[in-house]
Amino acid sequence: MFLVIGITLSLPSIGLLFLDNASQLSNKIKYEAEISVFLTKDISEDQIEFIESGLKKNSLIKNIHFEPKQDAWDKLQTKLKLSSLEGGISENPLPDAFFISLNTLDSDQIANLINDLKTIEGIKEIVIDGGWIKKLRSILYLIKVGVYTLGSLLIAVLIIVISNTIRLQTLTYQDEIEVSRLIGATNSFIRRPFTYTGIIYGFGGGLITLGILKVIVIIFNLITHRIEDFFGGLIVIQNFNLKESILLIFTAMLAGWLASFISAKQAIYRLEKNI
Amino acid sequence: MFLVIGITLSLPSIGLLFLDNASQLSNKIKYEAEISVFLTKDISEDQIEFIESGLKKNSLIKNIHFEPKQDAWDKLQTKLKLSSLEGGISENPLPDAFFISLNTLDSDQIANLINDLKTIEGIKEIVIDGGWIKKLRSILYLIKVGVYTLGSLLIAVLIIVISNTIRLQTLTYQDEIEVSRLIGATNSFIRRPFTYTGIIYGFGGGLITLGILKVIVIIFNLITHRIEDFFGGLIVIQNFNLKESILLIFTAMLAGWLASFISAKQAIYRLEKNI
Amino acid sequence: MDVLQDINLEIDAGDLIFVTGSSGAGKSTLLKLISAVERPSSGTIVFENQNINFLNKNEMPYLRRKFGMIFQDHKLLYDRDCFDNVALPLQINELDPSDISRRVRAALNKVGLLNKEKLMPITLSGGEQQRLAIARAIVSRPSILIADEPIANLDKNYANEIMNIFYSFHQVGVTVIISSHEAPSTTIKHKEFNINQGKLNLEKNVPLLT
Amino acid sequence: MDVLQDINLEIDAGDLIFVTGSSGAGKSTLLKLISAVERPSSGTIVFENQNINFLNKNEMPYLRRKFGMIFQDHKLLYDRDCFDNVALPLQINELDPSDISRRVRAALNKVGLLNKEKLMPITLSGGEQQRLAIARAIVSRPSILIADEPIANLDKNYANEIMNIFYSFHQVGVTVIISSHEAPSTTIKHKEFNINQGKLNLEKNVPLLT
Ligand SMILES: Nc1ncnc2c1ncn2[C@@H]1O[C@H](COP(=O)(O)OP(=O)(O)OP(=O)(O)O)[C@@H](O)[C@H]1O
Ligand SMILES: Nc1ncnc2c1ncn2[C@@H]1O[C@H](COP(=O)(O)OP(=O)(O)OP(=O)(O)O)[C@@H](O)[C@H]1O
Ligand SMILES: [Mg+2]
Ligand SMILES: [Mg+2]
Repeated sequence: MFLVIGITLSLPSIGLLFLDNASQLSNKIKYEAEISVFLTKDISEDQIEFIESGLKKNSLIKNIHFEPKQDAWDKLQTKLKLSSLEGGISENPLPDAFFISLNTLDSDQIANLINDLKTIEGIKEIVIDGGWIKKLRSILYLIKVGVYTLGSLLIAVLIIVISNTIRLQTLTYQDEIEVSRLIGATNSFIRRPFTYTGIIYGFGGGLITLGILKVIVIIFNLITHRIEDFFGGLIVIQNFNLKESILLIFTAMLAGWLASFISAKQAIYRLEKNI
Repeated sequence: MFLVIGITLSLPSIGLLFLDNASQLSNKIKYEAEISVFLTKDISEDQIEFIESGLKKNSLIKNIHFEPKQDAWDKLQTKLKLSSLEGGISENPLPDAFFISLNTLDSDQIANLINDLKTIEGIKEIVIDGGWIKKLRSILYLIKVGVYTLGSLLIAVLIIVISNTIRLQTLTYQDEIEVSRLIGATNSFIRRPFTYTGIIYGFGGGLITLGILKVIVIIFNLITHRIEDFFGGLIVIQNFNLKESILLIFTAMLAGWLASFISAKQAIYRLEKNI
Repeated sequence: MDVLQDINLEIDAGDLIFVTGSSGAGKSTLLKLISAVERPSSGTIVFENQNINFLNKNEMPYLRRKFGMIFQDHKLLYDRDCFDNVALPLQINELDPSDISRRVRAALNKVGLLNKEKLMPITLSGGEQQRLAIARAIVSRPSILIADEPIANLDKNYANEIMNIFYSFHQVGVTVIISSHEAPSTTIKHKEFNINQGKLNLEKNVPLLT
Repeated sequence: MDVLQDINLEIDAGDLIFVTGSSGAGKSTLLKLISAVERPSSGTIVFENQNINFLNKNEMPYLRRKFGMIFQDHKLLYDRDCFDNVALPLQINELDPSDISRRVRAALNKVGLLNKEKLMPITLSGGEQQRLAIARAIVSRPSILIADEPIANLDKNYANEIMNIFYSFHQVGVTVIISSHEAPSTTIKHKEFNINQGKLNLEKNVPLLT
């Protein structure tokens, strides 16, 4: 029984855990949202400094990275394995650029910012990496929908499973309930052993849930560790902390108490109908 | 009861569905694994044709796409928004290239192929797109592990839930089982109503599972449709086909039969101990 | 069709009452009505100047504790041993464990089952189960003892012993109501009601002889 | 401690047997041993030249179908109505539904419960339940009828009627084994075994008078 509750409870918990981690991840990534500002080719050092100081004053802008055209060219050559190509180009075709991280993801604010920047002399072209952000948010949205669907289905299963179990118990103790009522037991006296059992089920189930989560997080992180290179350590799942763990167990106990209370009440009511 | 079985059964089914779709997706992508063959800058048309015919004979090579340096240059300019940059470069720095899709993902075979290709005159550089494949496979591996973990946990829940329910039933019918045995019922006679119930549970639960899957696939595809631009219609979940649906219901009925058979046997055994 | 019709009876505190009638006459039904286990489809039952029909659910348990009921089908709990079966009414009254075990043993002793306190009721013989049900009814020293065919499963010797237990409770002021098939054979002052075709007749109102 | 010791009895086909003894003597235990409901801790029970102890599980149901058992605690099914309770042994024998309903009604009629066939057993009086159990035992026309205190809950009239049913079965060749507290009062040829302190004594071997 503990195992059923444990397993059932662990599934939405895993979902929550992943969601929690994913939204942390998304927060991390969101603020790395960038726009790229390409400057005109013939821009002077002074002009660049002027633009940079202007950008630094803007509250929407979090971080500025200036990339001289030579650096960009070197990078491109490495990227395309062009460095060793015979007959390389002597002249650098690339412009200087600012890569700017923003404090906001609000598309109106970003559009305004871009319009402002466009008026500045020396700025040739502005590219927003909006697609990438949108894509990521979409994926997270998908995950969120999935987890919530899964979570609510599983919580439904959990409630049904616990109350089914207590119903089984009240059926087994039907005679006991009937006899106790006949010789003058109050309803709360009759309910007491069932609610105790429900709370204990909740507690045991909660403990098992924590155990399952622990194992799954360990396994998951072992796997991601093996392929860490590709994700740069981004996907490391953090388990619930102590406070959250206690909250989980407490919730499970509450659910157990509730389910048993309702089932016991129903069992008593069933008998009351035939007085 | 049907609902519990339905929900419980639908969860690993959703997992399977996604896995099925994901591995189809991965198959699609796997075989688009490419190597890029860059040619020397001063290569002649004849040499290109010679290399192409050589490549076409190789059984490991699935598809060859020749990209003249001009096309590559145009693309790069578009990509980097360089087209309109003042003072563009007159000379194209890029080489001609073959983009080759392979029939294999075996790293030894690919390494051999590359060594062979390197000996051909006119081939300057070979780049394998291995990282991207590896990354994708890793992600799929992760998903797979997740789904299998989830699936096995849920199947455990399913079995426990069904046999719990039947146990509840045998408890409710304990007197009936005892009396039937005492007046000469064979064990199979006693088991019959329980196994029927188990099979019906399985059938009803299976139907509900199909319903849940239908709704979830519709919702999922509605969501992905909204953000389709970013995935190019890649993530469209296909529901089980008729054959798979029938198999699912059949499996559920089998599980129901098995769980009820075992529970009924246990109930009879429990009574047999006190003859 | 109503099982009992036109029933009218008054029981004074301390009475010894016998309810007789053939099988299916309605003895058990009458006893269940008196003890508020069943509600009448019409008519009223008045206990200590209170109409039981109007009693609310929360007061019912406290009313029931005044009754010691012996049911025709015993209603024992087959998942508890004899001791725990008899202890149940005392546990419901939330007595001290030491008090409980003392009084349970006294009750078991009275019905001759002290040596079986650790057995499960299912292993008891039919008559022993009946005696166990009697022990459970008397353990809480109720002011009204209601017994539905308490000696049906017992042989002469035990029947006499058990009846004497009931008489001794009656002697100390307990109201005792007993149903049986046959007219009672006792010299103690008692009333006998006979149920026949749903009608109640006061058969005898036997005064104390001595 | 063994409930029964040194028991040795032989029952011929067609016998009418009474088992008497006080409450807790071991009557029910003996009847359960005879009908293979319980296994003896030592000793053997031979039925039609077969040692029941060595019977395997698959053969047991077919042995049991030869017995019509009336248990002291009735063992009725409280979630089926009277008709279905009596029909159960016939369903187990997989008879035709039309045959079943004819024979069930005949059996219910014999015990005076035909007008209650659609009632649930819980609404029956104690004596009616006992009669229902008797109907279930006789409906499959067993070759051996075993009744554990079948008339304990019945008044004189019904008791006589029921005993006459048993005697009529005995008349047509059925072996009848009945337990009771008191010695039987019948003029029909019968054997009476008395159990006392675990020992079995052949009290009477009454020959047919006439
Ligand atoms: N809920 C009910 N529905 C229908 N009939 C009922 C119900 N309860 C009791 N009866 C009927 O009422 C009649 C009286 O039942 P009761 O148990 O009072 O008889 P009794 O006098 O105790 O008989 P016995 O000596 O056999 O125990 C019976 O015929 C029974 O079938
Ligand atoms: N499984 C068991 N474990 C221990 N004692 C048992 C078991 N089964 C029966 N007994 C004891 O065996 C004795 C005989 O029981 P049995 O039911 O045969 O008596 P009986 O003659 O039918 O009495 P009654 O007339 O009261 O029904 C009783 O004292 C009972 O407690
Ligand atoms: Mg009665
Ligand atoms: Mg007995």
